[in-house]
Amino acid sequence: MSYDLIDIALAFGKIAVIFMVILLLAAYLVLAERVLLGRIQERFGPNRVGPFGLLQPIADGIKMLVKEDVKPAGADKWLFYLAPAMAAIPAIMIVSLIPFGAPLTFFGRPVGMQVVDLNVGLLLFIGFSSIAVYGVALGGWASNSKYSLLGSVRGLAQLISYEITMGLSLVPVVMLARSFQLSEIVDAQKTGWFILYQPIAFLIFLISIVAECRRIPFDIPEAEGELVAGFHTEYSGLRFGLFFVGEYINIIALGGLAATFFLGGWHGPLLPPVLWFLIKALAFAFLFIWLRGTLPRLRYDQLMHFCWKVLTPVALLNILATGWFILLVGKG
Amino acid sequence: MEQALFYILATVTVVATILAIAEKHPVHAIVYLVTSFFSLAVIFYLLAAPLIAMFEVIIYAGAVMVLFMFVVMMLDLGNPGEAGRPTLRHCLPALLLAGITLVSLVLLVIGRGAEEGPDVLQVVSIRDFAATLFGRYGVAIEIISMQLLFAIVGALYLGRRRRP
Amino acid sequence: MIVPLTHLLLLASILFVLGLICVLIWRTNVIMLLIGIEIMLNAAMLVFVAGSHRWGAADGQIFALMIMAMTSAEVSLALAMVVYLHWRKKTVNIDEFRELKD
Amino acid sequence: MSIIRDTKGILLGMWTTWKRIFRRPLTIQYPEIKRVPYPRFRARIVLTRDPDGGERCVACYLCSAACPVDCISMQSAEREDGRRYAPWFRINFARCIYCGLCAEACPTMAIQMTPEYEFCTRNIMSLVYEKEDLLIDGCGKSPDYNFYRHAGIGVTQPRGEGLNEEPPLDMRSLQP
Repeated sequence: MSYDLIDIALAFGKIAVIFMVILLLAAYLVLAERVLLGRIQERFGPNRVGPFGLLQPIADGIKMLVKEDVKPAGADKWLFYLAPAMAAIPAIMIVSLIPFGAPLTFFGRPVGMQVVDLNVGLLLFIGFSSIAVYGVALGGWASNSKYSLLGSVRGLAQLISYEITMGLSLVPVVMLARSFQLSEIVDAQKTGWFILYQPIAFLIFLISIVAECRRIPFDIPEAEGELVAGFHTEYSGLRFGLFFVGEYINIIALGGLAATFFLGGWHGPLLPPVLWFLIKALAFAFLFIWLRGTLPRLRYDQLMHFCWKVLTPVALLNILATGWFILLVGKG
Repeated sequence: MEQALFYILATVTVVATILAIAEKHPVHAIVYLVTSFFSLAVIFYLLAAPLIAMFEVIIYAGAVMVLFMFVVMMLDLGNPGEAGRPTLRHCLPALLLAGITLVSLVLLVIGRGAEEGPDVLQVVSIRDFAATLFGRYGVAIEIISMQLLFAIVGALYLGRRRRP
Repeated sequence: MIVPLTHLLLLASILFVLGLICVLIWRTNVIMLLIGIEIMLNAAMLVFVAGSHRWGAADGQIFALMIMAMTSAEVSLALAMVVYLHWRKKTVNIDEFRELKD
Repeated sequence: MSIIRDTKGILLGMWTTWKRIFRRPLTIQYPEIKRVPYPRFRARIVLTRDPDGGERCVACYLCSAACPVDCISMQSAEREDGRRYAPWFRINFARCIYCGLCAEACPTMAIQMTPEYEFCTRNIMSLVYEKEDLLIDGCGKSPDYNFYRHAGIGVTQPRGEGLNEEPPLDMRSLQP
C-alpha cells in the first residue's frame, strides 16, 4: 500500500474537519443541555450572551481560559496535570472510529467518511473506553483530597463493571454482522437495523453507555450532593474544562457508536447520510439530557447490584439466545 | 517505517518498565506499566496480531491494571514508607541472578545465529484465528472457562461477608 | 517479518529479566510482586506472538489469549487474597504472613 | 412484577418532563420586566413619622435587640419634656436579612418595611443607612396610630386625656 501526497492531505483534512466539528458540537451540546434542563424545570436556560444565548459557549471558553489554575497542596504534580488529558484524549480517539457517511470520491479516489477503518474497530472502542478510566482514577487520586479519592474509587468500580456489560451487549452485534469492522457492521444493517433483532442488547448497551459517560442516573463518581464534585473537585480553569469537554465529546461519540451498532449508522432514506448520522447521534445526546432532567441518582450499592446481578446475566443469556437463533434459523 | 516504529516502541516499553520497577510508589508504577503495555500492544499490532493487541489494551491496560489501582487506592497503600522498601541487600542477589539470566538468554538468542527463514507473508486473519481457536483448541477453551469460573467462586469466597 | 526474530526475542528476554528483577527486589511487597509477574507474562506473550508472526500460524496468538485469560483469573484471585490479608493484618508485607506456611 | 412497575415509573417520569419541555417558562426576565411586589412585601426598612409630623421612634432598643444579625444600632436621648428620641440611628443593609423581626418588635410602629427592593450598589459602605436616609415624611402603615396619644403617660399629655383612655380613678371615691 503506497501513499502519496493527496492521500496524506486528504487524511489530515478529514482529521481536522472532524476535530473541529466535534469540538463545536461538544460546546453547543453544553448550551443545549443547559437550555433543555431549563425548559424541563420551566425556566429559561442561558439567554443573555448573544441572540438566544448562542454565544454562551464562547463566553464559557474564555472564562475557563483566563481562570486561575489551582494546584492543591500535596497534590501529585505530574499525575494531576496529566489526568484531564487522559480523560479527554480517549473520548476524542473514539470519534475517529465512527463511520459517519457513505464513502465519497475526491480526486478520483474513494475516501471513506471515517478517520480509520480498522478490522478490530469495535475492540479498539472498548479498549479506549477502558483506558478512559485512568483519567477519572488518577485525577481523583492525585488531588490529595478525600472527596476526590472517594469519587475516583467509586468511578473505578463503576466503570470497570459497566464496561463488561457494554462488551457483552456488543457480542450479539458482532455475531450478526460477522465482523469487528465498523464499516461492515453498518453495511450489515442495510436491510434491517440491529435494534429490531437485538432490542435487549440495545437496552443494555444504552444503560452501559450512560454509566460510561457518568451521566445522571449513574453519576456516582461526581455525585454533587455527597462528594462536592467527585474526582474533579480540585480542578479549575483549563484542566476542569478538559474534563468537562471530554465528557461531552464522550456523549457524542458514544451516541454515534450506539447509532452505528444498532440504528444502522448513516443508512436512511431521503436525507444525505451525514445528516442521518448526525440526527441519530444527537437523538442519543438528547436522550442523555432528558434522562438527566428526569431521573434521580442511584445509590452506590444499587448501581453495583444492578450491573452484576441483573445486566450481566441478561446479557449472557442474550448472547446464548442469539447463538441458538443463528444456529437454528441460519441468519446472517 | 514499521521498523523505525518498532524500535521506538521497544525503547518506550523497556524504559517504561524500568521506571515502573524503580518507582517506589505503586500508583506511579502502575501508570508507567500501562504505558509499557500500551506500546507493547502497538508492537503486537505491528506483528499482525490486531486481536491480541486489542485484548492487551482491554484486559491488561484496561482491566488488570485498573484492578491493581483499585486495590492500591482502596487499601491506601500509597505511602511509600510502608511495605518494605528494598535495600541494597535485597537488590544485589536480584541483580546478580538477573544478570546471569539476561546474559544466558542473550547468548542463547544470538547463538542461534541470524538465520532468517523465508519471508512469511501469510497473515493470520481474525477468521482463521477464530476457526483455530474454537476448532482445534476447543478443549483449551473449556479449561480456561472452568478456570475463570473457579476464579469467580474463589473471589466470592474470599470476599464473602463474615460475622464480625 | 518487519524486524528479525532475534530482535523480538531480545526484547522479550529483556522484559522477562526486568520482571524477574521486579519480583526479586520487591519480594516483600505483594502488589509489586504481582506486577513483576505480569511483566514476565507479557514477555512470554511477546514470544508467542512473534512466533505466530514468524510461521504464519494462529497457534501462538491463541496461546497469548490463553495467557491473558489465565492472568485475569490469577490477578482477580490474588488481589482478593491481598484485600483479605490486608483486612486481617493491615499490611501487604509478605514477611508478616509466615504462618500461611503451616 | 416489580420490573413492570419500575419501568412504568421511569416512563411516567420521562413523559412528565417531556410535557414540561414545551411549556412556557415561568421565569420573569428581571431587568427588563420588573414584578410589582405586594404592599406588605418585606424589603427596605424605613422610619416613619407621627400623624403630627414628629418622629415615632422612642429609642427603646427593642428592634436592635430583636435583630438576629445585629445590623441596627442607635443611641437614645431625652428631650426636656421627657420625650425619648434617637439622636442617631443606623441600619447596615449589607447585613440585614429582611426578616422583619424589628418591625414586629417596634412598639411605636416607627420601624417599618417597604416593598422597595432595588437598592443594591457596588460600594458596600453606601449600604450603611443613617437616620436621615431612613426617615420618611409619612406614616407608612396604620397612618392614624400615634403612640404618645395612646400611651405616652406624663410626657406630652396629662393623665386621662389619651385616645380611648378613661380618666384616672379616684380610689377614695370607691370606698364604702
